[in-house]
Amino acid sequence: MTQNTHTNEPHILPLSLYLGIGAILIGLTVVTVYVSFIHFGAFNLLIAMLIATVKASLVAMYFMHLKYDNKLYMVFFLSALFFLATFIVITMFDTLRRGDIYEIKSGAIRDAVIYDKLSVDTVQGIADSLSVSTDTTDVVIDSSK
Amino acid sequence: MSQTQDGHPSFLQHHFSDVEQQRESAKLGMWLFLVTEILLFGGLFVFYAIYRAWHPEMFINAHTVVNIGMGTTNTIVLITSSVTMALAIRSMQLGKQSQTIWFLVSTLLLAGTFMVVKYFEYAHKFDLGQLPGKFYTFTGIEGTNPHVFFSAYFLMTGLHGIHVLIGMGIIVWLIIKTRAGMFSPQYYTHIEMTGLYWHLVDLIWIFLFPLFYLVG
Amino acid sequence: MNKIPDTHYLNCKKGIKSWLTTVDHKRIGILYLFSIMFFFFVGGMFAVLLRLELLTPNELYISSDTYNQFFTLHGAIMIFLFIIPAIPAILGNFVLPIMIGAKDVAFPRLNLASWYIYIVGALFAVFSLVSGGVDTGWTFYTPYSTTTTTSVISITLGAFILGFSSIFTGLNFIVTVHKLRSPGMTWFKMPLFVWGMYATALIQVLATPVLGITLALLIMERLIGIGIFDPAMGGDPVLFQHFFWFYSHPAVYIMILPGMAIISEMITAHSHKKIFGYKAIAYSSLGIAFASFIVWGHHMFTSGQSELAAMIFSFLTFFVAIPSGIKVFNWVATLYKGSIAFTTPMLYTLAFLFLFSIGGLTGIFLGALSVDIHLHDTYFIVAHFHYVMVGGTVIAFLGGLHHWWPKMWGRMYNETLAKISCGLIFVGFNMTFFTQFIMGANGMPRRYHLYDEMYRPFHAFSTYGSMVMAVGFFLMAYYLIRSLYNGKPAGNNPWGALTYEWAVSSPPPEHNFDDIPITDHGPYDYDKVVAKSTLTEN
Amino acid sequence: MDTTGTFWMPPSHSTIAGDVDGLFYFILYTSVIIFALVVGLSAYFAFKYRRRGEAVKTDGLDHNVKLEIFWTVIPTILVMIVFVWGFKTYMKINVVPKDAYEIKVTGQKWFWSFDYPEGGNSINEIVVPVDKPIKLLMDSKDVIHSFFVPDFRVKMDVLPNRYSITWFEATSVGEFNLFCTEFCGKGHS
Repeated sequence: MTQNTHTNEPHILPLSLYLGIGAILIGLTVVTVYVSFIHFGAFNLLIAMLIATVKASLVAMYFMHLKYDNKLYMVFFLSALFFLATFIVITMFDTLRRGDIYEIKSGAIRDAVIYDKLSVDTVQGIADSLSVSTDTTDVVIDSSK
Repeated sequence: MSQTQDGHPSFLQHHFSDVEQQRESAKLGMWLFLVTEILLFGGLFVFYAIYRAWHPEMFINAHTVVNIGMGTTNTIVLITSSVTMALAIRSMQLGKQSQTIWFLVSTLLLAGTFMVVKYFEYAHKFDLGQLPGKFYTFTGIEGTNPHVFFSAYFLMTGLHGIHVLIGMGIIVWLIIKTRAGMFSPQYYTHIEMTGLYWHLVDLIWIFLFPLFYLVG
Repeated sequence: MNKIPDTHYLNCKKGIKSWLTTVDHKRIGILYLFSIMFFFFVGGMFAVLLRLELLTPNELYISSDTYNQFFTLHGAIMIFLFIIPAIPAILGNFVLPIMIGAKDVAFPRLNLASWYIYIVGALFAVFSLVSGGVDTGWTFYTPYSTTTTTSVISITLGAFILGFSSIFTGLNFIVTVHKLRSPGMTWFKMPLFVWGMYATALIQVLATPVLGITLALLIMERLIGIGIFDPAMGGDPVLFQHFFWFYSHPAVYIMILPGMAIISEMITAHSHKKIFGYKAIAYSSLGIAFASFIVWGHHMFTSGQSELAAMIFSFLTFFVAIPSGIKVFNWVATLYKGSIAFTTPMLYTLAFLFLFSIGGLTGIFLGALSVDIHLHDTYFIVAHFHYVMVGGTVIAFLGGLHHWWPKMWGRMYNETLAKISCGLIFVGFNMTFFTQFIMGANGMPRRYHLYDEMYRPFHAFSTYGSMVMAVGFFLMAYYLIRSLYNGKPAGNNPWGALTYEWAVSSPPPEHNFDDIPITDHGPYDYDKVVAKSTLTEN
Repeated sequence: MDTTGTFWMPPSHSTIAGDVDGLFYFILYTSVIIFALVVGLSAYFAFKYRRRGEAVKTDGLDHNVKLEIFWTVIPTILVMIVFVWGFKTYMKINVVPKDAYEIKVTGQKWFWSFDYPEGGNSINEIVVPVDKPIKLLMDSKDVIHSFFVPDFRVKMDVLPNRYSITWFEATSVGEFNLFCTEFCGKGHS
């Protein structure tokens, strides 16, 4: 059985590769810091994330040997990222789209610094445009048991 | 290499049929553990993403108070420690035990540096009242709910910091065991697993850094 | 005459210490069996107390506060301490390694550690019980859970810790299935139980960490008011529901997939028939596991989430129905031209088909947006998930327990009592929960202590049903414990089944196999191989 | 329109109740057919192919592509019908007609209060005109509550620090139950 260990000798990468990857990572760090001082608007986030992703891929591929190892590890690694992405995207389908039908539905959260209720006046204001009288009242909904 | 009577190496557990199977199992197990780590941090990334999407101005305003210099220093320190960790494994693969110890000690020192810098950053924020949640007393940030930014900041860097500390503990243990001659080019699973863990901690920092320090 | 072998895993080492330090997957399964059944009993007691209180519309013997704590503890204990770990940790631990021809799971010490973690988590839950209880419901919805004065932190911490136990079990199984299959056992020669456990393990590993971080955030919200969930701090309570259900919906499949896995196993073993649609069942397990991650929002149709999100979730939800349906049809087709023995496990299998069909089909009502608006948070939901969780998972678990009981202990239980008990549970269960569909559709909201007079007959009938069920469970406890002392020896293969666990002795030897078996045929070749039941040899 | 209620559903007294009930019964009848098929066949097979002797070999039948496609495609079509039907009614429940009469609803532990546009208010009892769409602008003072009137098939969570909206149009005069369906503590029931 012991001879098995010799047939599957692990892949030993050259020293220069590790040092090279390390240098690239530090270089990219400097680049991303430098770029953050230039204003591209919303693109700043995109660029920063792009650079971070490249750096992360280098770490995963070479330091963590994903490039050389069993592809199964890659599958699990990517599926984690996939489910994370699903989590963020679908949740945002909710959190960013709550005002689709009525603006007011998503209103309060965005403006509240510390919990402060909208005053009844605001509500009255919304209702002002309506002119139905309760005189025609005839349906009663009761919350007592 | 010490062997038991039936020719199996001493580190081979009874339920594995050979060393290769044992090594592969450990590695797969470690990767699955890393997957759980990613999703654990992932929840916090979701927190960050949702609130950033809700309050973009506040996040941009808030990031101006974090210290880019310290953040950059820490990023470079952590990347370097990842390199030394990878080299420690390589040295063990080549059977150079003393070199392995040397690289592990460097990794430990770099991790220590990271934590010291982190300490100064935290201390500064504590002084200014830039604290999470209801302890937030700072007044210099415009926008909605700035305390949420610091909640995310402290939770994410804090959880990351705890991982660094745990990693340091494991590296100390590795140094002791390597000195005692526990590992060989045939058997260095513990060092390899620690390496994977350490790189993941680095990998998470690679995302935390721009999110908090660069693009607020 | 069957004989119990002289040495086996139960008696190869003696003393409490040998049990508490064991790394044998079978012994760990037994440790789990006793600890989990204990909490099943505790959770069940709460259920009976709740049903008793609901006998009348007015207060019978407990106050509203106590009632709220009881249903919270019933839910939390049953979910986190019983039904999530039950099948993987007890039966999975016991039979999965033997089924694939391995001597143990990949990480035996981690396996033991996960049992200790379970115990620690359970202690936290017990602590919250004695330190004033919890009244949030098992879902811990904010902002109620961030404002209530009860011990929410200790029970969430308990659930957090239990999560790790679940993760480690799942991680262990994935590695075991990937790396420790016996030579020749390809993926499509694995028993379907293993497929089901594998799919479950994937969910455990991928979803449970999110529960961990959710509960950590909830604890932080309570301690330092971080402002993510609590509206008083500018947070969004609906976001908590997203976080919570991102784990807890897949968790529903952590519960039901192992149940389905057991059914696939039992239906072939007791009808001596090759399974119909092996690949369809195997793939549908993976399909369900995958789909379980993208449908969490169907718990939130009335929560005020965006209409777009509601539409997406409703659409995706129906795609979970398809693979579940396929499995049921395959099981029915398996019976065709079989040789069906009416053993206790087979009775449970048939009960499962009956109850799970109802549970699954009522899910369609709840996936439909407009109907869900009416049915959400009423007793219809309560009935639906009890039909899936109890009618599906628990019935399958009990069936599995009877199926592998002779393998665990080497002894048979009393078949007559077992069948009576199965009948009582089946009848009692339907009495308890079918009535709840009707009163739910009629508008009875869940979690009510005092209710409208018009629902009284339904509640009363439901309570009587729960008593019948309780009698069934006590009868089962009686004959199972009794069988440990004087059950007749079962022999290696009481059912004449073909998977590996029936080839080893009952109880199995310490290391399962002297020589790792080589696999050259599928697990269900009842058309080629005849295995005689060792029960009839007597 | 059924105003007395059926075995399954409470009486219906709003414009959307008919739609909801229609879908409910469509699913119910389809389910009953599928359920009868599954359970009936299992029982029939279990009886017909009961074990008649020890150790007999059984038929090796293990798949039938046509049959499997059939029982995948038919349910898929059925659930898609249910999805579209449910979604259409859901949009009807969510889109308030323009001329709706608006009432401000506040939930708190443990009562409802209603503010009418004219300035009046009431506690635990909402009084509205018949045959007129009523828009509810809802908010909570403490935890999540849920506004549920079974006879109108209307339900919507009421959240703190945020408004949620729903509407209904009553079709007959009477008194109806209003429930809170989101667990909110001691006085929930």
